[in-house]
Amino acid sequence: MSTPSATLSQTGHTGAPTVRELTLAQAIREALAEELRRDPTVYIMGEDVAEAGTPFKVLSGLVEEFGPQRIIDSPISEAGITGLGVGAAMTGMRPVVDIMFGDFLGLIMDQLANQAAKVHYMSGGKLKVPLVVRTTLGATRRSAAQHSQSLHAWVSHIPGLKVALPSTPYDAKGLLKTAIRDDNPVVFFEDKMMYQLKGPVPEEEYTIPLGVADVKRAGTDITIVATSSMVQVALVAADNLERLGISAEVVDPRTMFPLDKETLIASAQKTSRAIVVDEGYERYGVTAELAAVIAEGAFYSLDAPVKRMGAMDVPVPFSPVLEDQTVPTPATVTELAKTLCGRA
Amino acid sequence: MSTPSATLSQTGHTGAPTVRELTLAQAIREALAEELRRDPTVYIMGEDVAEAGTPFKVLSGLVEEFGPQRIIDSPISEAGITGLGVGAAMTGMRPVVDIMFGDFLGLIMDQLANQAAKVHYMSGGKLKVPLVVRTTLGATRRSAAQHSQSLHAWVSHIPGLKVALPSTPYDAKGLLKTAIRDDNPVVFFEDKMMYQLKGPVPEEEYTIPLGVADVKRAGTDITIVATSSMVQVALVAADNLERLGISAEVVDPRTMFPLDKETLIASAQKTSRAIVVDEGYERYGVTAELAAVIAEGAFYSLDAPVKRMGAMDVPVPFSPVLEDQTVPTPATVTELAKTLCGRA
Amino acid sequence: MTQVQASRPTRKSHSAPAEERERFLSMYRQMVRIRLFEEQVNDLYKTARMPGLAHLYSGEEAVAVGVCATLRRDDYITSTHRGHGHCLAKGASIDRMFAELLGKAPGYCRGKGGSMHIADQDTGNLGANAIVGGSAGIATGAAFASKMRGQDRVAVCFFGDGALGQGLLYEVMNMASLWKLPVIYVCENNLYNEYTHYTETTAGALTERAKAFGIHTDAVDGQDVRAVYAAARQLVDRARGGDGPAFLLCDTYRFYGHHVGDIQRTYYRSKEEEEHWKTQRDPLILLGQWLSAEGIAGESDLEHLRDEARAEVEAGVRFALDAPFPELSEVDQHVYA
Amino acid sequence: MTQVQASRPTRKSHSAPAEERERFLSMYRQMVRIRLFEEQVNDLYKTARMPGLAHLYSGEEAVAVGVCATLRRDDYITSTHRGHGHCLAKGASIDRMFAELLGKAPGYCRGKGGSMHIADQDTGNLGANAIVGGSAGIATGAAFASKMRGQDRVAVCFFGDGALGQGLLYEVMNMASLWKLPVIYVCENNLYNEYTHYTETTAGALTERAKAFGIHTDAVDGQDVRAVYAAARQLVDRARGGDGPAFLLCDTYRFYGHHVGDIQRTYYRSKEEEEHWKTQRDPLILLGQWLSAEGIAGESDLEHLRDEARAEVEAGVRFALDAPFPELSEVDQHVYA
Ligand SMILES: Cc1ncc(C[n+]2csc(CCOP(=O)(O)OP(=O)(O)O)c2C)c(N)n1
Ligand SMILES: Cc1ncc(C[n+]2csc(CCOP(=O)(O)OP(=O)(O)O)c2C)c(N)n1
Ligand SMILES: [Mg+2]
Ligand SMILES: [Mg+2]
Repeated sequence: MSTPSATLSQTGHTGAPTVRELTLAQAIREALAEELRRDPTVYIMGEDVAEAGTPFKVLSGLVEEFGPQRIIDSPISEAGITGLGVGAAMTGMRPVVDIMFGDFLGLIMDQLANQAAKVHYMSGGKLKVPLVVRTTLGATRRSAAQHSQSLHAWVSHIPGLKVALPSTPYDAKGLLKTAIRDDNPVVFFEDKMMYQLKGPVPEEEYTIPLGVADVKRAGTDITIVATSSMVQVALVAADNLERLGISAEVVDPRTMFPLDKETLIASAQKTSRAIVVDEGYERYGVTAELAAVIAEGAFYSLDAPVKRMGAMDVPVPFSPVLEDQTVPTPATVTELAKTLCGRA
Repeated sequence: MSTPSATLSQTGHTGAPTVRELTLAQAIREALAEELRRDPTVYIMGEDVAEAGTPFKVLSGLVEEFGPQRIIDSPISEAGITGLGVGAAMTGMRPVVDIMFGDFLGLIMDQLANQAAKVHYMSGGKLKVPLVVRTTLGATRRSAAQHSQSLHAWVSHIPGLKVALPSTPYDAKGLLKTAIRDDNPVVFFEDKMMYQLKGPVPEEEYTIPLGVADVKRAGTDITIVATSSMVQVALVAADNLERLGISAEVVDPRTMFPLDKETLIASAQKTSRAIVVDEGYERYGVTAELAAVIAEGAFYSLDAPVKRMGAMDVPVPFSPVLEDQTVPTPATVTELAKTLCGRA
Repeated sequence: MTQVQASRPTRKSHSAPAEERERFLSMYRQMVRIRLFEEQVNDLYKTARMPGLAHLYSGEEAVAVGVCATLRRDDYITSTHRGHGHCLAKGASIDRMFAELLGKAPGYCRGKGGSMHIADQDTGNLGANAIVGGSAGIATGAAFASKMRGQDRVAVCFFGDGALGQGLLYEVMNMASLWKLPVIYVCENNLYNEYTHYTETTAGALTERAKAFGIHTDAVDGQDVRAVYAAARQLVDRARGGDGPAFLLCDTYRFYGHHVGDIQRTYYRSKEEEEHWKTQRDPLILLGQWLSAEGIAGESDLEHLRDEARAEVEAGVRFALDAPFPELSEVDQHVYA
Repeated sequence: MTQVQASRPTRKSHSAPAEERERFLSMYRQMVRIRLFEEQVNDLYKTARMPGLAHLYSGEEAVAVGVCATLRRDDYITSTHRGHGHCLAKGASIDRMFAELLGKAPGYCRGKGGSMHIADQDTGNLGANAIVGGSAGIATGAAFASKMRGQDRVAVCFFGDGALGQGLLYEVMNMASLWKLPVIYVCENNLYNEYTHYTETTAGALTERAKAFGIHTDAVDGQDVRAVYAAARQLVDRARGGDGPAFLLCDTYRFYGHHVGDIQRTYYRSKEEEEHWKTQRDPLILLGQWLSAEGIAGESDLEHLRDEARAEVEAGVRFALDAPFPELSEVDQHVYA
């Protein structure tokens, strides 16, 4: 895995970095704390973000350092706080709006897609909206149909928005810092099942540019493009495949937009086979875009059709025996890869 | 074009049908009037739907026949009227909710995706939501960024919803009647630039099943899959191509879900080349799904990559010189088809 | 036990003593069933026998029970993430509720809904909703359908103080008022939006939010089931008679955390506050005291009712624990009707 | 000309006569500029020289002008689909506005926004919005930013009676009240939501919608620019001084159709009603009468102002008609900053 050193060098840092193990939640909190310290125009608004530190405790401790003027508990008004964020961003602030569950995007799509995304363009470039909306995705938490969705396809569709889906603590921190400094609205998706996932994060400051895919594991026989939590699933599948003598390359686009098409296509051209894995509903989801991009770009190199694995096209069921069937797993990804490599 | 006779026979009708020329607006009005007459649980609610008959005058005359109890002017509360529609549908009605511009979907996505789409599943099949949401799509009306979008990708993504995009008066009438009788929530998109488009519509009653694609024009060299208004664009492009000796098959899926994958794939297998044309934003839009489905299903028959043409990935600009560049046209579709056939 | 502290005087319901006797005994029974059901849910959670979380209604029983006692079986309710009380009060059975909470096949939703989405068409429960305020449209739409079809069914929309933050509520209250729809908006003010006190999130006086739309409003002590019943009776009768919507504010309190996992609560509410509500404002204790004082039921009668409920809960949870999970193949059934 | 009919008494502004003189003359000038601009827009539409449609503000000028006269250049406004009046009143220039309406390169938004999205950062106009009620969040957010940064800028959110149907408005009014934000919600009640009378869509009394959140409210005759100015002056001063948000209801009327193409209007409003407002309630006539009566300006002074405005409009439209369209390559510029 090339992650830490490769991207650290992008911020011009040299010398051996001090690397700790942090959870994804800690990495996000650190990114927020650093940006809050660095830039007085950054603030956080959301439901139960202050003393409670969100239901996932991701923000614990921030209100103690930055005070209730900058870590702001709001009413349960998702559209309203997003709207306030847009207006504040247009007038000099860098708001970070906390939308507790990605399922609630349905409440803010007008403010995101018709307002935040379009202000810069509609004003002929005069106004800008440096807004970050942090939200969650991911199923298997036994939270049923309205608290388990991965709706990043909706926002990825909209010109004017950028969309990030980190898969490791390292990426989460670096991408979030960049998102906050970006002059455009960025929707940042965190997998709620990954908050406790640990990974190396350097002490030294770094950022990760939006739009640069990361090859999480190099391989030669098949490319597995995976997003967010599915990267971890793909890495386990790649281990399984290795034992079977199949060398899988795992590519993480890290941002849905900007999308690093080149890296995706180049990997598929190299391996001649590709699977795309994502936790959003499969139909009309991001696997469609990623598969279409690869199928077109690597057309003359592909030995097999590009295969997609999204979440099953059903509302997420509560019952564990049902829910567990709806998302890709190391086993199902391994199986599909084997079939695609003619080894099933 | 096989449309009228082929689908008429689906309702078991025999003998020569009486066919008139109706505009798309008239066909829709007729569908609504017939269903309002047939079933007392059908009603229409929306902004300025009664005396005004909507800004597009699509509903003119309905309130005169059915009265203000069934053709109901509402406050400007898109989320609210959709919510009322969901509740009324759950308790025995068949509401048709009018959302004036498709751009306003952002206001109702929670009610559509978290409520309407999920009630049947979450209740273990006990409750159902026979709701139709009629709305519009389509640019080039000089209406700028918030009144010109084609956001059908959002709803097509959500399990539990069905999505129809008629491209002719005939299809509009037949699909809308089916949608109203369907026991599931259906989002029905009308291209506002097509309301005056004329086409044959039989006097006799007919319906068109959801999920059956229609080959609008048969051809052998290249498949053009097109939706809604883009079907007309594709048909003109096919005429152009014919003059160049290229025989294009134009396939209209008619519904995004259920999606008639078989017909799309079969056509691409036959012609070995495919283009997908749609008026939604290209990235993460429906062209991605359609292209991915074809690229996978027809993989071993394709001589060239599947190409996509959606709307340009920009907020729709007001200035005509800019706006006209953002949507596929007969000229750009023709050009792309020529290139794909090695004739550019 | 100390004297009943009624914060607002109870309205007299003018019903015959025998009828009233039976009514309030039956409400006691319902409240006890909810209380014991919830304690069992908490236990299932703590012993890791329940998937996911649940939001307990303990402490708020008088609201659901007082309101639902005024409803017919074919009247509608919509409910919230904190929905067990509403569901039971409207007539659901304990065993199938437990089954749903455990994701089992005989659950009300075949295990697909779980705690946050329990719905029971047969008793008029259109479903719990995990989107705060999300069912305001559904309840209003059910009332709209009732009126349009010339039925006299009433719809009750239960929601918390937090739902006052959701714009949808105002959109539909406006239409309910315009069209005189038979819907009652029941706001359960338990003082908290999750972990934030409602006064930090809610400007102005709560009932004004409905009055602004010309909606008839009332406010009651939500711990006094007789007060809730009397107020709801009036509003439901009004609505059924064609006089339009109403808004009922009920002051109440949840005895447990926001959900079963919310154990450390002192950073947002004090132990003293909790103690006060549990010892002085428990709706079961308050009704029990009244029943005794009026000579309707003595402590042993109440104990008997509690025993019955305990047995029902025990049988119910056993039924649910023993019940099968749904077939794996059910996962993609019921996506479409 | 008939006597001024002030439906509500004008508040005295207690300013020095000379200052007051100049103030109201300048308001007359602004109102005339808007009126003539709009007439020209209608003409551009009728002669098919303008792409798309436009929603004319004629008849409502006193609201934008009276309110904006109380604002500093660095105060913010947000505007609506009917936004030309707000934009001009806040200080935009006529020529660049015409250019925008024609989709030309020197337009305020380089032709990308058009009539419904005019924004001018330099004069604090955060943009017209084609989503009814869609800018309520933006205005409130601008006020939030002003307060957070310790500035004393005020934000004004203009919207129509129809926007009272949008839930977002209630969500943000709640926050504005909670946090005492310097935002003024100006409701332009021109009686119609498009083609539907507001009484058919709006339950209860309009100002109650804001009072419910503890927001200070006021209501004025929106045809009387002096009344609007006086009321707005007070609310803006309050907000700037830290006393929080306010809601100002202005009764007004649009002289033209909902948009330039709305010619057949008798099915939703009578010719008599239109006549009444045009002859008896024209804000220009009303202010003109007052200026004459007070001896501030005679008919010939006013005619002079009108001539100046006419010349400005003529020059502006000529500028815009002659201006180039944006380069084709601009189509994908400004998607991202
Ligand atoms: C739209 C929405 N926003 C946020 C949440 C997360 N959430 C679940 S319950 C809750 C608090 C609800 O408070 P209240 O309405 O007072 O109900 P209570 O839990 O007190 O019964 C929140 C914020 C949600 N489920 N839906
Ligand atoms: C959310 C939304 N719904 C519907 C429309 C269509 N529409 C445009 S203007 C209008 C009427 C607005 O009425 P009002 O707010 O009173 O403003 P007015 O036009 O009277 O100035 C409607 C329904 C819209 N633009 N946005
Ligand atoms: Mg609460
Ligand atoms: Mg109006």
